[in-house]
Amino acid sequence: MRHMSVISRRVAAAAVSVVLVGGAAAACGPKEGDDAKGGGAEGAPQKGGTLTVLNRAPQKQFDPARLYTSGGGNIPSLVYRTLTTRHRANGAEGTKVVPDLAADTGTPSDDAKTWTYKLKDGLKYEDGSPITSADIKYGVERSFAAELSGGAPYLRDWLIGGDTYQGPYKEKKGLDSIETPDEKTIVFKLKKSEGDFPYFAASTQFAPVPKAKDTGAKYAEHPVSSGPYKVVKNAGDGEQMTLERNPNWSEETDKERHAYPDRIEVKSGLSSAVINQRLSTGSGPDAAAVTTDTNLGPAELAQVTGDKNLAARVGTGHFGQTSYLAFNPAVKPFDDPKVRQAISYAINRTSVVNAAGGSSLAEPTTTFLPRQKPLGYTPYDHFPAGAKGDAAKAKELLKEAGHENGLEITLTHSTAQNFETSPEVATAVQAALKEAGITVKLEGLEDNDYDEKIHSFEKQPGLFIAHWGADWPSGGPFLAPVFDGRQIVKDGANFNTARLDDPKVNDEIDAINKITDHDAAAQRWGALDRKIGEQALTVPLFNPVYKRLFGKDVKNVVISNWTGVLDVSQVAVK
Amino acid sequence: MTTELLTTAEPEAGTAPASGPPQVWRRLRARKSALAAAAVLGLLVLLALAAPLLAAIEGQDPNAYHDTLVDSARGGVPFGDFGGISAEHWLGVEPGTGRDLFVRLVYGARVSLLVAVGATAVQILIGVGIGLAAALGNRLVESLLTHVTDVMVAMPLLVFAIALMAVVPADFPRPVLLAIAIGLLQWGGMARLVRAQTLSLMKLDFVSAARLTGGSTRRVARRELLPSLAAPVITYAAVLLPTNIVMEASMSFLGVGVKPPTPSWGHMLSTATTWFRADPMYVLLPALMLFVTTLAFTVLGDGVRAALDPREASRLRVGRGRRKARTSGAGGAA
Amino acid sequence: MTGYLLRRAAGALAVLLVLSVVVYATFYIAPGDPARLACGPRCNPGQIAQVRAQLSLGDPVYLQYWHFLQGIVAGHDYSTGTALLHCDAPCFGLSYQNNQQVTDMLIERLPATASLAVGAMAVALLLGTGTGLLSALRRGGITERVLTWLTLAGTATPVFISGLGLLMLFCAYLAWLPFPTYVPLTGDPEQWAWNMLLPWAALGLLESAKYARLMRSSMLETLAEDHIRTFRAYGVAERKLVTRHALRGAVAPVIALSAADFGSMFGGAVLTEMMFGLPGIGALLVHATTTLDLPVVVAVVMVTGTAVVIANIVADVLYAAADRRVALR
Amino acid sequence: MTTQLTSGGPAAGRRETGPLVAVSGLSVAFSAGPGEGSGGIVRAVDALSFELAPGGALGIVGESGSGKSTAAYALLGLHRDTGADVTGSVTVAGHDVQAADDAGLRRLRGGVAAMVFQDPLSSLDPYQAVGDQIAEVYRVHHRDASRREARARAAEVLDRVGIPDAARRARSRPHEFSGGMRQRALIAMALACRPQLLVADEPTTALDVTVQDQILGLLRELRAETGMGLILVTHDLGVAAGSVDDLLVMKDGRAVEHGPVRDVLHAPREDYTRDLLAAVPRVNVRRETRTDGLPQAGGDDSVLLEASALRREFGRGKRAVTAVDDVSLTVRAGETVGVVGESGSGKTTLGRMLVRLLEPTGGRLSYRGRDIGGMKERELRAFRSELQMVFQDPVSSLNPRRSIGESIADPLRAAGKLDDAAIVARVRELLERVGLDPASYHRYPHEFSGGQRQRVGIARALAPEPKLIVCDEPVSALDVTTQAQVVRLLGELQRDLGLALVFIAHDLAVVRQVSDRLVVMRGGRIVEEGPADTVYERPAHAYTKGLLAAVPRLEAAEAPA
Repeated sequence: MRHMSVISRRVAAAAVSVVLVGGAAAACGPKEGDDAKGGGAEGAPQKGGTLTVLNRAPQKQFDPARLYTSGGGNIPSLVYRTLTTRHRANGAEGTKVVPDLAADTGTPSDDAKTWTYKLKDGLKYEDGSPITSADIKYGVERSFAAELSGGAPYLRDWLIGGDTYQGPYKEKKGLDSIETPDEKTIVFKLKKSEGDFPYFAASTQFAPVPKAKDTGAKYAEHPVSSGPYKVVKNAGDGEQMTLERNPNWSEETDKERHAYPDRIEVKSGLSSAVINQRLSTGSGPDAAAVTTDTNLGPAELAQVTGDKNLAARVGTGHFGQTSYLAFNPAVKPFDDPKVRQAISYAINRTSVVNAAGGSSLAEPTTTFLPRQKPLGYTPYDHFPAGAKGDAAKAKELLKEAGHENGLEITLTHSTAQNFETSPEVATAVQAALKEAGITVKLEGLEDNDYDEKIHSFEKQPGLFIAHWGADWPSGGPFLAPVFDGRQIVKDGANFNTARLDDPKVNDEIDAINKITDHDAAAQRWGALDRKIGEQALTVPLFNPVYKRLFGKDVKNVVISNWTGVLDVSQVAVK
Repeated sequence: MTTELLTTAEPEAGTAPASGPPQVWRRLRARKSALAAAAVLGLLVLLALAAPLLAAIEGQDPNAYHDTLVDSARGGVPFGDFGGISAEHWLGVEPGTGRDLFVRLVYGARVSLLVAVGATAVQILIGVGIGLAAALGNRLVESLLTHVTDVMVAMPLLVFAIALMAVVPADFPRPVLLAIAIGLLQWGGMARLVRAQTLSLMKLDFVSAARLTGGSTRRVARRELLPSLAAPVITYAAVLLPTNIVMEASMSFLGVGVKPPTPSWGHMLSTATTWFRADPMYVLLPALMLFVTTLAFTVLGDGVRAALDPREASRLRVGRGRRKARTSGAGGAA
Repeated sequence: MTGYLLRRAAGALAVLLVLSVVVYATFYIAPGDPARLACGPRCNPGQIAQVRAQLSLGDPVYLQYWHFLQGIVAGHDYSTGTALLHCDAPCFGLSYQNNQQVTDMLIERLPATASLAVGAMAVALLLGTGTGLLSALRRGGITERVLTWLTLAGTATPVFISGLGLLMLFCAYLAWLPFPTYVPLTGDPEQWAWNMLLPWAALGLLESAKYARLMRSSMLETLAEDHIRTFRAYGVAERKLVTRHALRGAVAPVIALSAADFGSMFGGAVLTEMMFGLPGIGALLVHATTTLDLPVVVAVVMVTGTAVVIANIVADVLYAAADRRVALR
Repeated sequence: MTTQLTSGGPAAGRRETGPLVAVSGLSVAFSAGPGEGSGGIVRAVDALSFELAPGGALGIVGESGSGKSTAAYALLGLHRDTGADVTGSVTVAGHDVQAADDAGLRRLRGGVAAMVFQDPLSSLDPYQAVGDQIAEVYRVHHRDASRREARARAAEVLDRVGIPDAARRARSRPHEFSGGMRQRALIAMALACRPQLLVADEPTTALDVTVQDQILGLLRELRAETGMGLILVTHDLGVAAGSVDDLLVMKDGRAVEHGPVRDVLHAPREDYTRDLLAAVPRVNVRRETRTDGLPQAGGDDSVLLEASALRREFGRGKRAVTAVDDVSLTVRAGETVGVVGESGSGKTTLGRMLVRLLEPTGGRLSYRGRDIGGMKERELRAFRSELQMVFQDPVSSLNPRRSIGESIADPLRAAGKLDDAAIVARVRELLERVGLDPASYHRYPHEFSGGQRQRVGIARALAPEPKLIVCDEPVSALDVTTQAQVVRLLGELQRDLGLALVFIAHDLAVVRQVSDRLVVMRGGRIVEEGPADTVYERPAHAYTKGLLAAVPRLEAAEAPA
């Protein structure tokens, strides 16, 4: 049912846009051993040929400042190199951050409040001119301009002076908290400790932009490439893009990208049914085609699993994302923890998963953090509902809460036919709660309306379906915006929908942010998640599984748990 | 003038053929195909009305999930042959959710028929009103209304529908809203037809005679024009009805259709598209219902038109063609 | 004639003006904040305010509308950050989403929509008139029945079903046709036609039944006319009666209706464009509507409106030409 | 009853060769449409037999529904494939029409026997040049003829039928021709393949009397010149009288009487024929003198309606057409003003202006002293009931979807003075008054004959108790016998109710029967005006003289050409 994605999938929360815009995502298997494996046609990958990318959503934004990506995106990452980047490897290995333009992933100092990077030698743009640290600073600065909005909020939140800076067009002198002592060195000064800075430095905002070539809002038409490909055509509002080899890119300075094909054709604006049909038929150029934004739908999956040849051409990926029921305790009866717990017990995750496409496309979860070690996944099930929900326990709790005669509540959802929050999921919840004597009235809102309401402090409904995804494979960006009491926004988009403002939680978040050892931090995030889970502020429902079909000539399929999808920089067609 | 005219006028247009010569009814009855079509439509309406009863007989709830009936690992495709047909589920179950298809189909008939008939009624109401007003009014009124028609035709349905859904309170029944939205935008053809027909009717003497009675224009329109407009309007409505059902489906597909879990054929179709191969029953059932309904409306529309127009019977007969009663003067004199 | 056309053109302008007002009004009724959508998913209030100011969304609505009109008549200057960008008249402004000139976007996308509309109308007319002709003459037998059922089924099937069905049949199984990719007519006419074949068929089928029915009644009407009897009485063969004498009169109202329909097809083929991935203005409208990209929505509606109005004028002229006798009587 | 007679033209005399047309025992039956009736069979022609010698001319006359046209169509086998059941035998120039195959029939049509139809405008293809249409027919029968030859033949026959500048006019389309020229063109088409028989179905019915005279003259000429046979189907005895040798009178599908024109007209053997002849209005017979004391020259106070310098234009700018120009007319209470003129004379437009169905674009129109010419519709309502109209077409003047009772009741309901029961009673009274069964209140127009429908129309006009009724060609669509009855009814009503009538007609004879005063119109203007008998007997204007001279007379048969 995902064909309507064009209108339905939208920037409901960070993660969706990640999928949409960058085609990138992070992932992590349920168990470390269960990771996605590389695949594709036989034989060693070779250079040459044309790769076709068939996508639904056009690459509407291509300016590095405007892209909201996780780890630099998929197609953007072919053109923009960043300070760091994600490791292009299968499974959990692919959740590691590695140096890209920089020689290392950054040197922290001052309690991880200052991050210093040294650039590699011999870095060049597509026109042969050298890449300097000033260009990276300029690239970061221009993302503050109103004309080029769209990126992740962390630059504004973290950099000293970031919250008031208006970009280089209005404030020519630049941002003082970014220093470039020489052409190879760049230093970022942050307001507070951020151990995750290297992960964030993989975003396209950290791609170099030569000031002389900056055309502002028009830059996306002819961006200056630092990566293995350059843009030769960007037409139809990002629907048709043609990328060709950038002769000035040197493999020596770039250990991550392979860039096997000579040419990459991106064709978007297709419906998902057509994309999957074309990939499975694989006639003509479609034999060497992949998609970066389209899953196999349930119907297609049912068909593919019965066909050995096709089944071999399916890549499985995991991305750190959770769909959940969100409570707003400011609205009765959700102020009563017993009611929230009752609903947690009553939920039938089997029907919810079936409504989301079945067990091959969604995995039921009881934790808010997705099932990925790097994010800090720590199993817990505070309100065991089993596979089918525990209606008896739920009724009991309701009785205790004074609702022995049943309860009538409203569940708000988007009418968009998207995977995460679709009406089908809502009706599955409705059907399950009915068993527990809870009458659910569905309030389906047009997607813009839904989006605005659930993120508005004033209008936020009492119970709604939401989802949250990882901006990078770490617990920080997953938990902090949703549960940090200082991130409650009363006059803008509020993501702390449970309005949790617990000093202990806030302090723990600050403490973990100081840790620069990722594994150590992950453990603490997991423990925090478990702790918050006791309050039943959300009912985690499921994590997505990506099933991606690729053309029969496609080789060297690499799917990392960072993005969950085939990495175009690794794919070969010869 | 239109609103008042419409509210009072519409029932007459609808009942006109029935109150007309009994020959109309007799001619209609003599057309087996029309009768069959009427029977099919009657059956559909009956199914829709009796949906709760039928659900009770089958023992299924339209919104109950059946997790055990679908293969979760294979995208939720129903277990068993032909989409999981069984004694409990006469037409199988919906993939993914396992909801009973038979019950959803009969409940869906309610929404689809309501939307189609409602939208067509709105189209007739507005189309006849605007068409009549454009034909009867002066140049200014005519050009104004023609332009209004153009504006409405050019207004994109999606934009309009989204705006309308947002403005109208959420409690407002969605099928009614859909009918209004479709009806409000797609009446251009009807208005054109009515205007053209009215202009040619106005040339007929019985309209002049009616004017001489001293009655108001409104009265003339109601008593003389509307009954005569019934035939073309009914014929055109028969074309509009199935189009409106398809329109409902398209709006569901675009995410502005009925609200879940309410079933409608259009919504079922819009979610069924990809199941062509994995579960053909799921696509075929609503598609078949849609086709049968379209066919029935078309055949019935043809029948009614033929019955209202006695010329149809003698159409191709030489020498009995349209004999104009112009100056066939009995001018002989001895 | 000239006077008539001038009068209609003036009326058309009025229609477009009203249409744009309606769209502006609808837009401000609809939920959602375009500045928030243009800014991005995690913008803070300050940023949204900046974007709102940059897009002039803070201005009173009437002022925004006035600037829109100014842009169409006289062009407009926009800041891209580094420089001022002049957008020549008729300027529909810049897309909120990515600052592209809306006029350019339209020009880029019109050919696909026009190709679809023209071809689909041709299919609908051929199929419709053919079917109607056969059923009027009652000569059809098998062919006529098959065609009648086909057109009816076409009308009863939403394009997202028939389109996918056609794709699966002709592109996947039989592999007779490529999966449609839009190739500009100017680039490679042959490829253009091959690629457009299925979209034409899907949309044409949807519309054909209407013409079949109109053609049938129109043909019956014409065949009952006196001049047909004249030629029959002079030994002209039946086939010739139809082709030489009845067809022209019978087809006239069908053509006139098709002209009027053509206009709405121009803006109304959203689903077909989406199904076949055609880069047309219908698909653009859907994107723009959901992202509250007002300048794009208004521009698309203006183009659609123009097409509808022009088509209606053409229809009226055709009708007058066809009905010459009536006017004279 | 069957008649077995061989008619031969006196000029041609008997010939050894067989008859040109031999019809024996011809029956044509139509099955009525589904649900039309239980039996569903209509016998349009019933056991008809007649013969026509080569070069002879036979007139088939009868009222509408007598089967005369159906019989004529059978001569060309035009009922084939229409679902009609044709029995009996039809032989034309030795060809058995019933037995012929499709190709044979096509050769016969146009080649051996050609047909001329009633309405010349609709009988020609509106989209093709007249010459091309004739050429096409020619090439159907002369397959080896080139396009050029066919065109030349078309020009030749067009020239023969009197189309000036034929070669050039052949390229014109039908609507660029006048009515008479179109009928000439149709005759030219018939001549194109030199047929032995010409079947003319009401060839002059749609034409003005002067044009009719010319066309009949042309037919006579052509017969004499080519020696072809003629079957003239007409309802108009006067038309037949001067053009044929023999007459066949039909009624209800059967032949009533058959014989030489003179015998049939002057010594009819059958009652029906006698009635028919009696009903024909005569232009040279004075109106029966009125028995009531009509205000022969009433004072000015009796003036009901006064039009002065009335003018009406249609269209705007360059395309404007003046239909009525500078017409002044006075109608006094209780008198009948006849208005005659040919088509396009503006008489109908004038009539509609008098009752204010049309608004005059110039001049003054006053009713009982009040200027109603420029009155708005709303003010006009007060006067509507006093000015009524009876329309020409009994089919279109009654709403087919409403019962006649309701149609008549309409003005009463609109007035809103009477309650429902009173209205029904009044309608029944009116129905009785115009000679209809009061019980037919709930019946629908299609259940009535043309004459009965016209009575309904009159009842409707009478309902609001008007002072003046404009009758626009009230009897021109009716058969002669019915015509006479309706005219008589109007006369009675006028006498009894003291109505003023404006009687508009193209038929001079009918107008004479009813009028006190006569107005002759031409081109939107009045050319002559005066007491009826004066105008008829001593016409002053040349146009009136021509008009009167062109009226076909039954007496013509007494002096055959």
